[in-house]
Amino acid sequence: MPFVHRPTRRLILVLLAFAALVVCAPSASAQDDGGEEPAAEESAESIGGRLQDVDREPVEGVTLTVTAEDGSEIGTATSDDAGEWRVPLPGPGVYTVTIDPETLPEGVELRDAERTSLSPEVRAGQDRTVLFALGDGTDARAENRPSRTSRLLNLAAEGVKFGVMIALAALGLSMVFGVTNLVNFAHGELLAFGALVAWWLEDSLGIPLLLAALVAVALAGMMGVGFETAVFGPVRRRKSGDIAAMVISIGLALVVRYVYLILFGGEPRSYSDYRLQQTVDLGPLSLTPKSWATIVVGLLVLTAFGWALRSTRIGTAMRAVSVNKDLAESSGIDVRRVVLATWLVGAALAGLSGVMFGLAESVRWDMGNDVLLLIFAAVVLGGLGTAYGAMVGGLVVGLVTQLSTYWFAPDLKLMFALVVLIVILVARPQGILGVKERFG
Amino acid sequence: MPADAALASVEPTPGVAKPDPILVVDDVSRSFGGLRAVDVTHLEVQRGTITSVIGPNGAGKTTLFNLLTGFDDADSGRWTLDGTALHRRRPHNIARAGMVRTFQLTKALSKMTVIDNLMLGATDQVGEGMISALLPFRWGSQETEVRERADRLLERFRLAHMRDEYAGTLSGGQRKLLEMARALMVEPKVILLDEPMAGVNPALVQSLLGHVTDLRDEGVTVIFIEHDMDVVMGISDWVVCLAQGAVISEGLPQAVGSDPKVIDAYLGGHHGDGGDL
Amino acid sequence: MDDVLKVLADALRAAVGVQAAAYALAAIGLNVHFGFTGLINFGHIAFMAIGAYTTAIVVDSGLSLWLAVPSGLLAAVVLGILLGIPTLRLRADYLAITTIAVGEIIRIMVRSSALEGLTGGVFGIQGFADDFFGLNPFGRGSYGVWDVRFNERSTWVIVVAWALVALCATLVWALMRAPFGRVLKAIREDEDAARALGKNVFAFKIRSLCLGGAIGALAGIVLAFEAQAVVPDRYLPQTTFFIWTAMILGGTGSILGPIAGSVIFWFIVQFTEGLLRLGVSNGAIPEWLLSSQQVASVRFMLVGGVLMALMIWRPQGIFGKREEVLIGAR
Amino acid sequence: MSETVLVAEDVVAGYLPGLDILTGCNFTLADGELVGIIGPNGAGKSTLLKSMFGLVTIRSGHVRLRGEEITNLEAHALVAKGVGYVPQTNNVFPNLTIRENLEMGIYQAPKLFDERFEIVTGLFPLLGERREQRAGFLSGGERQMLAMGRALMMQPSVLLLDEPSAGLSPANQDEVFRQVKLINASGVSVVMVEQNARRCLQIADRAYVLDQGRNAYEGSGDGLLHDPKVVELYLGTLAQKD
Amino acid sequence: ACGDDDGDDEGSGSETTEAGEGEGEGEGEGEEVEANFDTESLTIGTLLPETGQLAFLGPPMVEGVNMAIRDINEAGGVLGSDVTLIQGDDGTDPDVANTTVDRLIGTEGVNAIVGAAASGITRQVVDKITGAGVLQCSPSNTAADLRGAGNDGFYFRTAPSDDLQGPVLAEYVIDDGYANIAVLVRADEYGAGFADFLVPALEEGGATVVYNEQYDPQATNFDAEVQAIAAENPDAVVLISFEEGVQIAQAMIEAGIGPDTVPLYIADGLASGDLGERINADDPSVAFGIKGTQPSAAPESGASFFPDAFAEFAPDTDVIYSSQAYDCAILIALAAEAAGSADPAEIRDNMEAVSTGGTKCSTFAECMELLADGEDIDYDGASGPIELDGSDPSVGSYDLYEYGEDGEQTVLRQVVAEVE
Ligand SMILES: Nc1ncnc2c1ncn2[C@@H]1O[C@H](COP(=O)(O)OP(=O)(O)OP(=O)(O)O)[C@@H](O)[C@H]1O
Ligand SMILES: Nc1ncnc2c1ncn2[C@@H]1O[C@H](COP(=O)(O)OP(=O)(O)OP(=O)(O)O)[C@@H](O)[C@H]1O
Ligand SMILES: [Mg+2]
Ligand SMILES: [Mg+2]
Repeated sequence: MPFVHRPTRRLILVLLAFAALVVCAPSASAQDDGGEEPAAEESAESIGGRLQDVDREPVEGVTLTVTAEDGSEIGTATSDDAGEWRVPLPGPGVYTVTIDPETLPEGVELRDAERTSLSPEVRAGQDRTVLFALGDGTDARAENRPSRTSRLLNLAAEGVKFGVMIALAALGLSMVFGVTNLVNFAHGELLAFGALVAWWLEDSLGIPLLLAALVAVALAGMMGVGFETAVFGPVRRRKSGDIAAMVISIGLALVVRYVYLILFGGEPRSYSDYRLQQTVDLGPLSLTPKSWATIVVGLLVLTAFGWALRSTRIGTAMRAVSVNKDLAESSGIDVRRVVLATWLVGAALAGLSGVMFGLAESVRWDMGNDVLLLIFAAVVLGGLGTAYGAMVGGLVVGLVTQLSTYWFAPDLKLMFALVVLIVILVARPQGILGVKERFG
Repeated sequence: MPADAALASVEPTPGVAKPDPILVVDDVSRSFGGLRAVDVTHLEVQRGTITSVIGPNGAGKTTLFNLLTGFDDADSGRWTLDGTALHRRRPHNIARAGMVRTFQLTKALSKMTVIDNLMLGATDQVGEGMISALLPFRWGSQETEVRERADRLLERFRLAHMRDEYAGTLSGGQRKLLEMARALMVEPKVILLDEPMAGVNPALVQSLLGHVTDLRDEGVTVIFIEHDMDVVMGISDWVVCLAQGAVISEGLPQAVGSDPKVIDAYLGGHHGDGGDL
Repeated sequence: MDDVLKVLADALRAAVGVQAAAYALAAIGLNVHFGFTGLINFGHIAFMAIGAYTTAIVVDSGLSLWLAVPSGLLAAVVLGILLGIPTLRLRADYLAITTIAVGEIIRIMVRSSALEGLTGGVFGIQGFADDFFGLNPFGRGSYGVWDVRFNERSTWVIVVAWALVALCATLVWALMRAPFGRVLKAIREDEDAARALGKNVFAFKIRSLCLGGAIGALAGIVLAFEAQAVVPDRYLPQTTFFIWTAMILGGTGSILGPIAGSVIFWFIVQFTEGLLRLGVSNGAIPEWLLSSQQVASVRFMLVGGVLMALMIWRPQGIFGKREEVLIGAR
Repeated sequence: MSETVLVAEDVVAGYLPGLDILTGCNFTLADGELVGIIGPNGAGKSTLLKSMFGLVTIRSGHVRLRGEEITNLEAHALVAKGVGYVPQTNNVFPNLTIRENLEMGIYQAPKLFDERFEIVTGLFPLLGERREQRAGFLSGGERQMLAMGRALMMQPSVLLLDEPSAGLSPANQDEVFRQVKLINASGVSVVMVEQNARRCLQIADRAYVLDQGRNAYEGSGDGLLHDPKVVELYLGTLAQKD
Repeated sequence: ACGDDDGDDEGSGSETTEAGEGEGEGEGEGEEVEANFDTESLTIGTLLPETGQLAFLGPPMVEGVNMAIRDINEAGGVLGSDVTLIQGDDGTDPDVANTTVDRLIGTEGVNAIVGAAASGITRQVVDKITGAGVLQCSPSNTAADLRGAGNDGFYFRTAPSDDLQGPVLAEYVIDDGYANIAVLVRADEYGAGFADFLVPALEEGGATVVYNEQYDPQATNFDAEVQAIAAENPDAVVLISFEEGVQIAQAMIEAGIGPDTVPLYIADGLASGDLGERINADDPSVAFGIKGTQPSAAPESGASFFPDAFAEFAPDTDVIYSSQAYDCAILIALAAEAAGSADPAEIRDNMEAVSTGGTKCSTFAECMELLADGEDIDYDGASGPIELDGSDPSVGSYDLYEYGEDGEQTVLRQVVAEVE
């Protein structure tokens, strides 16, 4: 910690002037060097500062006293017309600066009335700056502070958005798992594929994002079909077992992920369309248009697919294949086609989720891997093999992650999602929407 | 088959008391949603007899077994084995108390050999403790004993040729045999068999039945669910008929077989072997 | 040719190194869980973390090494019980995800600023293994055969690690051939059947979880000693997956499988990288195809690819039985 | 009984590599015939049905359907050709409702669903009453009824039944045998594997006895029923009293 | 709490040396046995993140070393022969890093290793490397408590530690007169370590830290954090992050607390000179209002040629920690030359000598000439004056910069902070 702070040029003043200019441009006036105590030239160390009111206007004529550690007074200073003051010091050490609140002009007060003195350490050769925060007696910070409810609501909205994105991917994962019994660790890579391809189409071909997203989602679906035809189909036909297939998916994830790293590089990117939008308020909720769109589109897609899985013939066939392939075959279901369709849809959903993640967060080569655990958590939370379950699970995960930050440190937010997963499973071992099988 | 003399004088009414009951069931009920699957007010099972449980499909027979053996939780009810209360006990405790069941849908331990499947059944194995497992001299002789017993059972159940095969390779009927043999390894006081003969070749059924009566003669109480009336009539000392969860009739085989309530609910118009289609 | 031999030596060194030994240990523990009891534990890293951290904390607080290692194992046992009580009732696939979650919860907790006083937060704990290295009987020098040589420091860790591997493998072998192991296998196949035969399934599962967990903790402790450091972000789920890979490569439910698997795993990791770097540096692989900076990425791709190939070609692993896989797959 | 519908010639098949379960089975089914297959447990009866239906890989030998080679054809393709199959175990989709199970029974001709549904629920009223209930909740016998119902939905021209009566109450067993006979009478060729061998032989035109993966006996239903060797080895004497 | 760690570590560090006393006499022979490395010619290995979480940090550092090797060999190499470079990946993963170290030390016989990037990885390998008597120099370990890590003083770094930069950034904020500060840092060694020095310095200087949280580096979503900051109404925000900071800045802008309304202070992990473009490629001016510190890229004293030369050497590559990596390699080479041997122990003994006291020089060629003349040199490098004191630079030279309305970064001044 011991260090010396030695501005090599007198740039500090230029800087201060610049800062003033930046922050309150209209009041900018050419400052001269007068602000600095001449003593600073001779003595290596000094202590000083600049007093400003809430509007960052200089506060003049305030008295400050500097005392040494033993209590002896080193000197006093009064702030000048730029609000600045400085006291030369006899040497490095810890000094106490005390402001005299009495000398503050009318209507200007210390923001923290208790904090009338500061004791910074000044090292050899340092011109130390300290800050006394001045206010006008009102709690400026509290003024346009959002209410508790509005914060909670907004967090909830962010939670829903996050949850919808997770749920889309989770639905895809759950479908593929349901139909092929594959715990697909490469699902995250399908998600990343959607995001990366959309980014690439937009960035290098200049295709508008909406169109790029559509193409990317379709390609992600095709990639899923590719996974099945090239890898998992043959593996299943060899009856290698679910565990082997799972390990293969871990290997596949590695391969694909590093292909992304080579092709796209390690840096995060963002789409140029819809970047940096202004928020749109809807009642107490203020979200960017893209967030609104994510929520609406996501929920629509989720309900549509949830409904389709429950109520269409192919949906029923998917569920049938998921428990008993032989029997499904015997019923005249072309299991291969059903499996392919499932991959197509599941991967496309992942791709869509990826594009949304890219839009809401950033596009990264390993983005899929980062959210994979949450996706799994959502699938399990909702109950394996239930379409609406993945949706509910996703929403729970999303809401819990975001809302927990209202009460707890944000670096623990993922933990809370996982804790909730365990708590819910303890209470309901079959997941929220899962069904307990009969026994015997 | 001679019916147990003690039962001959018991009145054939549902819930009747037996001279020497080993299992006494009171007010056991279980509902699934609106469906009352089991609703048994009182049932006693005579020690050392073969009691058949019959009843239409979905009558609640399997569910009753599930409840009695702790695999499903009864909504209400009490039951005792030899005076020991067994309700609200975990399945393994009930098994250890001496009441063992087999499953209608067999549970072969696929990736274990047939012999291992059987040896697993033996109770009080010293070598099942984690520490003593490391001390072979403590369980070695018991293991040999268990193996011999298992081999004898395999012989009896005509599975000896499959001894070292994976149980997963057995056919449906062979699994039934395995399931029953394994339960016998526990040396239970009461054995509950859930349709042990379904899907078993008739020639084999006969020898199995011989085995079941032997068991009874050794003092084991056998309760089994069966749909084959030839089997039921052939070996039961007592028959209980369930319908819609409740005992509608019990008595000696002949009496139950001719009970109009049973014929109506269960046997239908084609009672017996008169398959004259 | 010499270069290739050098690469081979490298790969062999990785295959017998501390990482391989530690992964073998961890995989042996995992094999107790999955291979023998059927518990899909994706949070194995949690046991490694808890073992390593406890040991580090105990040593760091000035207590003896001989107290620290047992407390690390004890902590793993406690974790096994705590993890088991709520989760062992779950279906296998649910259990899988819950265990990853527990692993992550542990990691996030030890790295959180709230526990910084105990665990060192994101900084972890360093320099606690001096006592361990103080026991090193190997004099200064390099040990090994051919080009596969280690300095005395590594040799010491490697010897200890492989001795532990041998010990644990023997322990597991002894347990699994006993009736105890038979019950575990029965639970793996169908826990209801075991229950119906009077086995206290829950108690056996907890024991399996604790035993495998303690072996996993040992792996964590070995790695922590080797590095003289515990740092939270070394306990990411990824490591669990690699351990799974090692176990399955070798063959689940076999005694030697996990050991062979981890040796092969590290051999592949190092051999692919070595060959690629060699190819790039001597021009066999042209620059336009692969730049030297991409080697590491391609190495991972190759590892993934080889993994897939092995699993496709031999899904039962090296020591597994093909029949068992086929029976499971029906 | 003129034209042969289904022929299996020297079929060798098995599950594990190197271990043949069927070691050269022969089988023929003529048009409109009802053929029974009986045999000890583990003889390979189910395996024979499965291999003809494309669910077990045939290692050598041939299966022909109306002269057309169908060896190792995928099952759904056979369904399209009018072959139906009811497995011995796992014969319902537990995660689907009863109605959905029946819907899957007629997957390739969804338009006919309503009509067939009426017929099947007429036969097994329980299936109609509990149509929205998950099949996984059903009792063993109830499932068997559902499985039979599924097979009836598709109204195939060749029907392979693997122990359709197992686990059913006597009344329901009667119903099943009656139905099988009726189906057969309506022109469907039926193959039935049964452990209720007597009942099976009583209604079968012809029957095969399978033992250890190959044909042991073959003959008319009645003939086998009264062959003392068959009775001793495969039928048992328990139910012979009548 | 970190201060405590500091103490502990130094304690155990010295214990290590004690424990190693037995080796004391053996050290002479030890060198004979440790024949893995060649003492005649210099081989440098890299242990940098080519894969894994910090993969994006890899290329600048790798290229920095590459360029150093080029410069060294163009100037005739060291000890009369070319320096050999062996690349290795730290994978941002201790197991990968460990096997790489095995390879570098065991087979390749490197005399010195440049790396690892993350402090956490260094902790996992430093004992192994230095224990084997190989020199390690990290370009980017900023964790304060790594000072003097490893055995026998074989560990060095060219990145000044957080205890220097933290206070510099704090004073920048205070100089600008912002009183209520929100601090959001990456919850890892880098961010948390930085915050440990930043936050006390802010408070000591009179500012109030109204929000002080860490975010999970595994998290991908920062909406909640940004909302929480907005709710605190701070005068300024300090964000200590790596690349994900771009996304956080975007989120802040969308939440209405962009740098134009609430000044945003950043540090080296996010500094790249083109932050505006990265936040919004179409309108870099969004960066207006972002200020921050970074180790000087073009120090007044030192290798000011570096930025341009690097841009030419490795176009399209980020610059973050590239100069530190460059300096690591150059320093090692110079120390070897000064020692007249490539024995790591001798290189170690000369690291301080070539970086402090003596005739200043800032390119390898220049320094070599001086060495040839038998002069004592003081290498002032691409990342600053690099006055090594033990393992660390005793001074850190930092640029204080800000982004103007056009979105261009301007360096306002340089501040030199010294370790006492
Ligand atoms: N978990 C459950 N949820 C809903 N209904 C159930 C459940 N378990 C059983 N049932 C219903 O309870 C009734 C009794 O089932 P049970 O299996 O006991 O019949 P059973 O007498 O054994 O019939 P079977 O002779 O066909 O095996 C059936 O109608 C069944 O559908
Ligand atoms: N999935 C399988 N994997 C391996 N072996 C099997 C499998 N299914 C059956 N077998 C083996 O094939 C043999 C014949 O089985 P199959 O099911 O065809 O007999 P089955 O004649 O139908 O007997 P049952 O009357 O008991 O149903 C069995 O002995 C068993 O060893
Ligand atoms: Mg039943
Ligand atoms: Mg069969």
